[in-house]
Amino acid sequence: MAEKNENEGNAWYNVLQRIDRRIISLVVFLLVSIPFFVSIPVRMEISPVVKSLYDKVEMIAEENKRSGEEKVVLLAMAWSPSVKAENEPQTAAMIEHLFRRGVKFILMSHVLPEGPLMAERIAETTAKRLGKKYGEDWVNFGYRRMATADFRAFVEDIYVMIEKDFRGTPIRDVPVMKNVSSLRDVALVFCVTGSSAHYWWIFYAQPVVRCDIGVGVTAIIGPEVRPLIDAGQVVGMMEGLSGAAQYEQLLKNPARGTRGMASQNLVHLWVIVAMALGNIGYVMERRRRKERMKELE
Amino acid sequence: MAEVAAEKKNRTELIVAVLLAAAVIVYIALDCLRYGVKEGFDGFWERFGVGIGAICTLAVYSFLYRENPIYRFMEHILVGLSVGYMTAVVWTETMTPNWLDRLVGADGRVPNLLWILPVFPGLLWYFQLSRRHVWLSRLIIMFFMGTGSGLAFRGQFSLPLRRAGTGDPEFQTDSHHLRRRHTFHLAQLLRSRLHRGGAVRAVLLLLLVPTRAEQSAAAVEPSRTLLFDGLLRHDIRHDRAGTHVAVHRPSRIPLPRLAGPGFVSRRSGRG
Amino acid sequence: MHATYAMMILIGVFCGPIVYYILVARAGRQIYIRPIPGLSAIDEAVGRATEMGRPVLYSTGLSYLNIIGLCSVAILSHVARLAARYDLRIVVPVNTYLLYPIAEESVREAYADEGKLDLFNAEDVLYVPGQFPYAAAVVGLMHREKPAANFFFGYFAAESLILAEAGSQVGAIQVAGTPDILQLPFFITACDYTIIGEEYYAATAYLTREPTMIGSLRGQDMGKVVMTTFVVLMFVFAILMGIWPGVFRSNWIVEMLLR
Amino acid sequence: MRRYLIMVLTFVGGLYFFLEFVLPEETGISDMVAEIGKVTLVIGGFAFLLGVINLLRLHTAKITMRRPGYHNSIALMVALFFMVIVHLWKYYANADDDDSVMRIYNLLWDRIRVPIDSTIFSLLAFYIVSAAYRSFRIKSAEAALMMGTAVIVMLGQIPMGQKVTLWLKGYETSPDWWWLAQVRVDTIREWLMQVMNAAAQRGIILGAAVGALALSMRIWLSLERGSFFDRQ
Repeated sequence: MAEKNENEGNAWYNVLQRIDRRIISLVVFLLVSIPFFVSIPVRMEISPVVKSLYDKVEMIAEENKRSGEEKVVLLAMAWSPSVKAENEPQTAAMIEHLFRRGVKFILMSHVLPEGPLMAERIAETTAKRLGKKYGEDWVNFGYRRMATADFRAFVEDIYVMIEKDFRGTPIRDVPVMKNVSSLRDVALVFCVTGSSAHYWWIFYAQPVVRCDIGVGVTAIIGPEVRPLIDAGQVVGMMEGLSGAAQYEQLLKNPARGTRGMASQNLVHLWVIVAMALGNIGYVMERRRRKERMKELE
Repeated sequence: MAEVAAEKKNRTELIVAVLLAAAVIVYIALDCLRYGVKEGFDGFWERFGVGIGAICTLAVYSFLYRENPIYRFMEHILVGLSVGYMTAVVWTETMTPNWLDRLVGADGRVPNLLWILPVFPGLLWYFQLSRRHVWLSRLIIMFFMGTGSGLAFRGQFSLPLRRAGTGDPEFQTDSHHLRRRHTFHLAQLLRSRLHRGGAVRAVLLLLLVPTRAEQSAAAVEPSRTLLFDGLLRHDIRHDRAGTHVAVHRPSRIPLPRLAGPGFVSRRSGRG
Repeated sequence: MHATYAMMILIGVFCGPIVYYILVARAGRQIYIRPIPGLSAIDEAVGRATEMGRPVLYSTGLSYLNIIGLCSVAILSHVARLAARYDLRIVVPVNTYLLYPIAEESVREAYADEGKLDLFNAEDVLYVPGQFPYAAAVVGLMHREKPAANFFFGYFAAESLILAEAGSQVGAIQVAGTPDILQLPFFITACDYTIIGEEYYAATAYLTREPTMIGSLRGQDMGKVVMTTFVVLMFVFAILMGIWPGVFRSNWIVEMLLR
Repeated sequence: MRRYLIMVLTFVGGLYFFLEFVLPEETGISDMVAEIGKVTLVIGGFAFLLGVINLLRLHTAKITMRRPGYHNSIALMVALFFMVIVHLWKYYANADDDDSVMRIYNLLWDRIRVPIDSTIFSLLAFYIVSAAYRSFRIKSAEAALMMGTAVIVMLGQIPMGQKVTLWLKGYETSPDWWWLAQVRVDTIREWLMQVMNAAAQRGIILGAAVGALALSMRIWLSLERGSFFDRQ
């Protein structure tokens, strides 16, 4: 339209506004790949929502130690391979924290089949490093499809819906499930999702069993969870890759999240620089046009 | 002159593309052979899979340069796989368990021939393909629009406006810094329950200048400054003597405080 | 899930004004609607497509048979009617198997209404399941067909920016509309016009200017006015509770409301 | 007459679900909700071949008439039938992991479909940068406000951005400049997201919910006008 033919000229401010999108994409490609070769240190400010999630898990560990009873955490893995980039570091950070503090946890999903399998791989690698055993420190229910009615039954009593864990051993004699029968015995439900699977837990589980809900979401869902944090339904949140990196920083264990943050760091800066270039060209051109207008009068 | 330049440009692009493709294929072939020799067929199949994945990824990234035949070919394969997958999944996940298994009585159930009835309205869909009897397909289409809108009508009350429906006055989350007993009063009805996050916040914010004021938690003073932190944090609690005790607590998430000199220094305990 | 008393009241609060204003509008009272630039841009976009003689692309996104999909089909029938009037081809990629027959029926009726049923080509309404295969197919379509006007109405997820950006690279006028909040920033950045929140549901009323539908718009707004005054009341009440906590002896109103 | 029949059908379609929602539990209307839900699902499920038939018609026409690019259509048809056959074979033979059919299925799914899906998802990163560059121009006050907020939110999210205002943290204890410590890029971002953004969203959610309510009522009661709805 009108804009297009105006910046046809070859003055520097016109060129600034017409950088070819392929060059922009090439720069993005380079900036994302640099951190794979050069490790860039990442120090982040911890956002309050991540801190309150961290404090919640610390508090569960303290209470377990003090009262001796083994409160369990339930990790709802409602994420698929396409959102692995953001949700996998979040799951890894939470599993690392739970293993370190000796809090037992349950992996499961009623929305996506891939979630528990991928989480199982993370749990096994971390368990090998920290000397934890399947069955004693964590159990994996695998994927169990549940409609609304089934999910409500599951909230009331786990054994109604799930008899065997993903390896086929009946879950009654798994040590983790010693004194866990329903969601009332779960201290925290940590739902990792790329869509809005956390609403299952907030609409159907929380009003019934009053469990605390932590959320690990992709950055795009973050703003939608904030009103829930404000209303007290969600205890804390890891928002996208930066949430995972901040959590890793709290754990002092830089892993996938921190490495990803380095690339995100550079690309964000490049977006700001690109926008600045475009606007410098635009403002200069408008000023030049005004000057030319004045000369004509 | 322009055509010649364009012609030359296309030729160079073609050469570069062919060279790149050849390099990728040669590398993958060698990789497969190496693993094939080392670990037999399994190793070969594994690397072959990885190679195919790499080719698909590069084909899609080639679209960033420009729309080209390789991308078009890969796009058609992707659409074919996706349509095939969805058709098979609808048959195995929706139709077989809900209809066919009940009709033929799979795994021990008694065959229930009543389930043949849904077939007739189901076949109405396919009149859409015929020229003359198209109006028959309109019947089933309008029935489903009625179902869709009926469900949507009640859906608006369950999803966005659900909270008022639960009407659970005594909701207490025992998280460590959220000791909040919601003894019920009108402001709370709307604060976090009316719909996701509470309509009152939207309006309160529109009406109020969103300045923030933070009062110390310990002091229980009947008179309170009226600046709100974008929403009301009142929590009326009936204590045993039946008198109302107004406690204005700070929000449990230490958001930035833009006012209240006294508060900043006393951030005890909460990170 | 059953309605409690509070919900029944909410049904009354919202549906009462809608029905009342539909009757008032039918009785002939003129009701004013503020201009929505995005929706009036639809005519301009289809007009531009006629000048350039290029087809029009209407994407319903990942909408299923919920209210978002139904509204998208309602708007599609208007856009298809415009396209039929100017003898244009309209390409409609649909993502779900239940919305596909409804979309095809809607386009067929639009062409039949304009008396151009022979122009209607059933193969222009495509069925492409899967989120990203849908994005890849529509982007490939844009580069091959080079549509002059793109319309994105319905439920979109992560692929909204891929579609909108590919459309702007092809140089088409783009009008997008979705009630969902998450994809609004992408559409606002990449498209020329964007329809937000309730404007999406008011589109059919705005385009047809039918009295009953405009009446329902006024009814909606009355529902919101009632809600807002109710909330302002709460706000004043809360201030009173703040200053003088004992101002209300008990909460019998509320206990009754939420039993 | 047909028009009246269609109106009744539309109304009946949604009636059961509305009554089940409004009438209290005691009336026992909701015992059948699961059953009726399944029947509706099945009747709807029958429509799953419509789209496929149209796609097959389109591509067979392209192949038979040798239109340019018909080799792509062949590839599409082969992929489609191959995937259907492998999936049904896997389902009916309920193959376990080391079967040959699972090997092919994993190749089609894990090696072709999933990589392409995540690659297309990653195209977003390139498109976001080029869209931001192309469209963020300070043409008006709102555009400037939007860009300013975008820059603050982005800076507040990344470590390098936070460093820009981290030096302000030192002022926290100074008596008269205490507020300066709060005005940092990440705290403003946090406040923008937690208070402003969340409230704006609720305004839209409420509006959209009421709008959806009105439209669903219009469609359900067949009050909707427009070519598609008031056909004979």
